[in-house]
Amino acid sequence: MRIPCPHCGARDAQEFTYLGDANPKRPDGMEATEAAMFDYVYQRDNPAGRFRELWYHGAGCHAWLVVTRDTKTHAIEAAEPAKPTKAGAAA
Amino acid sequence: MSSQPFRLSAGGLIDRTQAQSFRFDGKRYEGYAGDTLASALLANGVRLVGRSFKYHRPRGILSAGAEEPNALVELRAGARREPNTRATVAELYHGLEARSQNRWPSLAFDLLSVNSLFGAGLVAGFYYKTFMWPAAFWEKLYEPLIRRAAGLGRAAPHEDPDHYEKAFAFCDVLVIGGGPAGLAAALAAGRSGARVILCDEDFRLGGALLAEKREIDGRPAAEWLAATLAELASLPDVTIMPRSTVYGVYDHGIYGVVERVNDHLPVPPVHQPRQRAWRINAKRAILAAGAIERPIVFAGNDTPGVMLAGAVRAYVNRYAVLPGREAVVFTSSDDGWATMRDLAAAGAKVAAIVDPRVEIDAGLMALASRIGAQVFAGSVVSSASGGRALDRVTIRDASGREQSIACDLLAVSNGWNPTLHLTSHQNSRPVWDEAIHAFVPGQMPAGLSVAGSAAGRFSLAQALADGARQGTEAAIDCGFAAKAELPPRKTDPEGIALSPVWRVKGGKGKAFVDFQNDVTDKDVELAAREGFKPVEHLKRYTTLGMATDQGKTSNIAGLAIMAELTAKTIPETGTTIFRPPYTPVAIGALGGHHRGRDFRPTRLAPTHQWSQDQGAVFVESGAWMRAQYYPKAGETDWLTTVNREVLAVRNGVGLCDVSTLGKIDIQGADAAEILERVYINGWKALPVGKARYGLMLREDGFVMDDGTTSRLGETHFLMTTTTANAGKVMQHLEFCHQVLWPSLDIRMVSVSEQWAQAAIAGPKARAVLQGVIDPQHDISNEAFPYLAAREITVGGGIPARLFRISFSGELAYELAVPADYGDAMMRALMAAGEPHGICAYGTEALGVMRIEKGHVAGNELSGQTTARDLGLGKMMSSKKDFIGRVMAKREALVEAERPSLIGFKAVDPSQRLRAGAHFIAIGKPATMENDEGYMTSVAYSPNLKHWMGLGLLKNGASRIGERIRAVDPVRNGDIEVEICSPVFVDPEGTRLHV
Amino acid sequence: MSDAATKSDAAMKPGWTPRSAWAGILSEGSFGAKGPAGVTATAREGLGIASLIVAEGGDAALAKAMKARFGLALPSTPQAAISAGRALVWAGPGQWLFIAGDRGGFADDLQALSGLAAIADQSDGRAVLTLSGDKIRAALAKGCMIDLHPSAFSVGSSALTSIAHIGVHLWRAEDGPNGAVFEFMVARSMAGSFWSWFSASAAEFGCQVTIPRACRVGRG
Amino acid sequence: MRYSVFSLLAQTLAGHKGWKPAWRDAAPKPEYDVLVIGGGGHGLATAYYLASQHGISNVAVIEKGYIGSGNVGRNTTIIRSNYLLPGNTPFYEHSMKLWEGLEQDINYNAMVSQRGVLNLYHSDAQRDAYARRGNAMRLAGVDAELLDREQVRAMVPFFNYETGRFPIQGGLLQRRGGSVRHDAVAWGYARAADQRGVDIVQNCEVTGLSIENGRVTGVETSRGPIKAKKIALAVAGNSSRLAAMAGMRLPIESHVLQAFVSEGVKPLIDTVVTYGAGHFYVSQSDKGGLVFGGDIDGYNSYAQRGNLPVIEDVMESAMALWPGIGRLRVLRHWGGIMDMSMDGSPIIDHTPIDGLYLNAGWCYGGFKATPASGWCFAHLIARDEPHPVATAFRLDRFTTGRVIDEKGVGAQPNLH
Repeated sequence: MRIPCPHCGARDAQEFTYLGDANPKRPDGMEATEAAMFDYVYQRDNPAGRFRELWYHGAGCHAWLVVTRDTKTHAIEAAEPAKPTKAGAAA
Repeated sequence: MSSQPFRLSAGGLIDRTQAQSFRFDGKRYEGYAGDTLASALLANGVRLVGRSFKYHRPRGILSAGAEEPNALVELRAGARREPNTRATVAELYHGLEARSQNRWPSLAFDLLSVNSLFGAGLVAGFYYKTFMWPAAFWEKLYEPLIRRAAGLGRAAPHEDPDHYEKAFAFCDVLVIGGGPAGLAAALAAGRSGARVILCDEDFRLGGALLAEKREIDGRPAAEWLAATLAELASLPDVTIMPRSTVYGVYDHGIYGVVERVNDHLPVPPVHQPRQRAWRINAKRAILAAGAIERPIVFAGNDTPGVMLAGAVRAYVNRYAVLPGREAVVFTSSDDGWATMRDLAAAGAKVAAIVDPRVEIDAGLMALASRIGAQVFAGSVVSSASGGRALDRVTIRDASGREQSIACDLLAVSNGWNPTLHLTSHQNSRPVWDEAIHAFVPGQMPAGLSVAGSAAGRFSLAQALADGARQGTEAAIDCGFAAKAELPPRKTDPEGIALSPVWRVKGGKGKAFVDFQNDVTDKDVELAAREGFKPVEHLKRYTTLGMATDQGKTSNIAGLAIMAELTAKTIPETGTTIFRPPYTPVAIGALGGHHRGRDFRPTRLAPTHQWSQDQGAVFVESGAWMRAQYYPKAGETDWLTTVNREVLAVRNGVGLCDVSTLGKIDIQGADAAEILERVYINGWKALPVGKARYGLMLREDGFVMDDGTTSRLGETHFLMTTTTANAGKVMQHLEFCHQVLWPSLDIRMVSVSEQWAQAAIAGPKARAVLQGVIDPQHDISNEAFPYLAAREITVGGGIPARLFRISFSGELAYELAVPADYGDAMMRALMAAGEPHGICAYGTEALGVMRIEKGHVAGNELSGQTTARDLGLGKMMSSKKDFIGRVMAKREALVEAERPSLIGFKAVDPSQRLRAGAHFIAIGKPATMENDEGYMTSVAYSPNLKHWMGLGLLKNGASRIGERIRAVDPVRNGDIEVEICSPVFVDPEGTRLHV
Repeated sequence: MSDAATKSDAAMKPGWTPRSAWAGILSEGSFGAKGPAGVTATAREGLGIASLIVAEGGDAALAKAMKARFGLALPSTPQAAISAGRALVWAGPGQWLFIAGDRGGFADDLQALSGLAAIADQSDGRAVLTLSGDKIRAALAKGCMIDLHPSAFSVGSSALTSIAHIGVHLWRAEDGPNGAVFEFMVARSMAGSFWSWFSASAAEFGCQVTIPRACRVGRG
Repeated sequence: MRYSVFSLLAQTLAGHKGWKPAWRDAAPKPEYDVLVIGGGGHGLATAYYLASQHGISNVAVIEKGYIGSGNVGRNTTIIRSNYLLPGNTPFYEHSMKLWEGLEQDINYNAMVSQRGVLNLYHSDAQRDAYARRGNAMRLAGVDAELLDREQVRAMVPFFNYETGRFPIQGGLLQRRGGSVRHDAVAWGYARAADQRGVDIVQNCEVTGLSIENGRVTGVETSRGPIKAKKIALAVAGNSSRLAAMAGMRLPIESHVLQAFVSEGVKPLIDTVVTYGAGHFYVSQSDKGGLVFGGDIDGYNSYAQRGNLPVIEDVMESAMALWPGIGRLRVLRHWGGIMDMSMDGSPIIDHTPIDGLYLNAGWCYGGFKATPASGWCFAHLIARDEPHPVATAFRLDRFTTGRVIDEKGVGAQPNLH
């Protein structure tokens, strides 16, 4: 696979490390319940089709990316930085 | 020496000035440059080339290409032996050595051909129905017999002496196949300025044009070929790769290609690889791989001398070899008649042409008449016979009357299958095209299109037009302004009409569908009878199409017969999917450079040379090589050395490289905040200039890593990680920063490589260190107490970092200097320590001392332990959220029963402990139910003069003083141990603070 | 930055001889196929290297300072800005490597930038080679997953990638007498393994290795 | 017809005309006592044991394609019970015992071949971990031997012992481990179940689950609705998709695992070997092909195919371990879809929906587990309580923390 890194351009997937589903949001803070944390840590939709997932460009720019990919065809629709960059910040 | 009796006196694309002698089964022959092994064997009249897989039937040469199922040989000898090499694609070279395989004692007389006699019992799947009694006989008797009989060639007995490479390439347009369609495509795309790579598996470009006598624009096709190749060579961004097979299509335009760089030479030239495995990244690709001719299933169709009609033309026209002198042609298509023509032109006698069709084109009839071939229209060949060499065929007409004709060659044509294998590598099934009686590509992988015969457009004119059009389109897709190519060229007429016949029933003898796996039409019938009707069941039950050729010549007939048996059409019956690779690929090529010591990179500390100079024995520690211990002259075993090193540290001073620990520089306004969130303990109150031990969990509540982190400034920390987890922790921190909490101001970078770091440990450590650091720095206990961390200088101004931390439990420091000075630092410390008896120590001694102190390390940080398990539960802050906090509170993780860390010593101090032993109560049987935990780490303590261990034991902390058994059945160990404090030496920690 | 505190050569104690990342790995001369070298490799020793990381929105200020002090434009894409004696190479979003041809005055340079970025000296932690020659692209293709064709990787382009399981930071400098010139930077600990791969890959073309004497100076 | 050397001889004389279909190609009936979804090894074994052990034969196995089209026909055919944790070891050992008597039980030669499974170690820490595991096996009554380098060399002399990047120090051997002809397992169970009255329905895809008042009542299929008192999901690879039809989310991701076979060669290696310093395991089939594999590709996928990075990783490991196989050629590679669970261990449990049972999360362990999985799943379905050797495979273990994490890598499926 080639992953279109928004920073580096299209790169071989070999440069990346995979984490998984990008949708679950960590229940932060002291009030987080065990049930909510269980859901975050363990439960997955695991869809066959369009999927938002986290990849880490470890051998490249060290950015975490949210990649939208079809799990049946592997076709990639989009790849965006997980950390939003502020518009107009670049020199 | 043989005189090549079947070599034509003129013609062909061989170089008659370069004779090449070779050996087959020990006998010497001669061929020419430009031959394949198959063509050279045929030139010498060798037809029996191998024995089949199951019945050990004599087999010859069926094809002239990659689809060959029969003519498999062992090429080369010794460590370079290559089993199952297709003689039809093995390029001849001077000194080539080949042997037939799967026969004993010899090819002509193979004892296992008795299998043929028992053949009636050895039908598809017979083994599922027998060999079940008695049960123990399978491994001992039946299976070894089957295994010895099966298999084909013999693998090389030694390490492959050649080397391999991987390589990466990028292009706009990849053209797969260098026949007319592919060349036209490459030329069209290349002229537009696109970056083009053209791969062809053959050593000579031209594809079908090499095998055929064709004309383009009224001139011999060879002229067009030469002009096209010349123009392609002149285009700077066109790369031609002969001897290169595109074996697989992978996601997003990645194509796997194996280039046989030097397989045409006896031995690769020095510095050159045998083969190179390419990953080609192409924006667009055009498959122009041509087509593969189909045989017909009839009795004795595997007899040496029965060949594909197109292959016969290739041998005659390209190699100037006559595959037989008296030929019969059996064809269901007009195309087969061209073989009659070319054979006759080359001087062979064509005794008969047999065509199941009743209506034959008048022109073809006239041609046959001119040649003198007897035409059997509406007839079939019902059997071929001759055993080791064809001697006659039986022809049956529509009324069933049979007649026998002597011949030594039977050329068979049943139409062609597009070579569409690559199109199904992404699981797309080919679809049936009734007009051409063949499967054509189904849904295409993104970016791939198919041209010419591979798309089922079989004529030369179509191939040229298709290639030019698709080459143009592909270039346009890549953003090049390509002009439409010139209109297709005129070609001479050719016949492609076809009415295939899949099998001829009722002949005498076995009729083969899959030659290599010895699958007959009867096997297909049996599969149908037993319900293995879906094509995948047919394949798996009969092994049809599972041989090294992946059924290139056989699948279609198998399907057709199954369709007939189940009264379905071929498309209703379906087809299996071709898997990568298209043709088998050497494992060595795909491994490339990465074998032996180059399997994975080796990381060396900046102090490595110094350790080497000290005589260190090194040990693999993840990617690193670390000094394990430093033997001195006269020390005969490692334990003696390690004991000396430990005692030296505890009683004096020692020096150890710790450069391999991960070091992460963390800066930013929220630097302390991120530590709060990833470590279980608190960080905000840590003063500048101090270090603290930290423990981090995974989100599921189990321990991830530990280390010491120092505050270098208000917003500046230096985190250390274990050697093993440095990369993982960095990735985790980036995840926390970028994904979980992107608004935090944290700036992190690994500085692991920048710093060489040494531990100086022992009561005399300060004295030694004093001699190395610049004098203005006060490191007295008062000025630089335990856990102090400071930036200092050494060697007259070299920046350094000094930490008063200790893994050994002694007065100890870790000194870090820029890596260029790592070597100098070690030498300076050794020099300064010499008066104090300083001793270099390695990871073994380090391990002994950390066990003496009850510190956890890799064996305890197994990913299966919690902070509580390790006795570190109290570190967990209740005042803040941190990764793993919630899940660590789950009921099973806080049970009192959970095994927790504790110390052990043998009741009999002379006994040795073993890591991995399990704990069983004294008097109870050693069973899983009674398992109370296990020993994680052990070492011999030269201070205590006995072995000691750390382990995880149920209710461990509350059982000090009890005795228990440490059982170790895999090493026949079963000893009594006493449960004790995990801190064996200096439990009060007074040595740390001196 | 105190990390890169300097001291004059005169103050250095004898015996503190630096050992470069390539010591014991490279040896000067040629290897591989005979004849004119298709590939050249030149050790780059004694470089000053530091990673710079800006806070969110901090690139404008850093860009301004870089321009003013060094005449270097801060790249916001995978590019290397190169001037005489210095380079600024993109190293990820908001991150750069600042490189000086020698370490003289490097600490002052970093001092001038402090406050604008998180700075970490990496001078000793990287091993750098300058690679060139007619066949350099063919040699690099044996492991480099980046398209180095002139139309895809022009002068000033940079990339972070991995080669032979080793992390690599590379960029293309101005063309030299043998055509394209690539700078390759790897982690110091893996310099030996990188060289094992590169030397095997370059051997068929013949390779000339140069270790400039001028580079063999200590920190100063 | 009973299979034996005698029936084979008789049929040989009769030109093999008298063989009957191995199983009936059944059409679905309107209602069953138990409906097993998934005609793979586990589903077919479940149906067989429901009939043979529990007397429940009004059972159908429904399969969307042809039986055995999933992982039972796509794996590397290894069987072993060399597990570490008490939640796993007895279960896999139960499976091993069932393998040992399988062929006589189902009258089908699946070529169960106990040629040994050897896991290599390359460091002291790895040796300690294998000692821990081997001892756990021995305590559970499983055979295990810890070998040193010379003992390993005597078994497989042609590996690279000393001069590799990670020299071989020794290995953990389970002699009773080995390999089985994978397709035959599906066919043998299908035939045996069929003979006990189970309907095997192919080309029947489930499109929906009917749930009324918290109880499952039947399924919608491409061949019409089928009612059932109990429904058992045995669709590893696609468990999440089927569970979603019941409104459930699972602690599972679907990943692709590739497998490889080389061209056939004369006998080379007589045991199953797992490299300890890379991702590679290898054995040789009776046909002569080396069957081997490595790590999963690592990303969620329902496409039964993989990509080059893992392929090359496997070949690098192969060459590092066994430098003599360089000139052997890979003949075919393919992919299967694994249910990768969050702790690397399977699930055999009821679901919160009455009458709906789940058999899932097999990671790479599914093939070797086939007999015990069927046995224990049948037990659960028939008696509504877990079988004693499968009590740990509960869905609630993730909430309680009783995870069964053999590798110690936590809730990250692609690392298991």
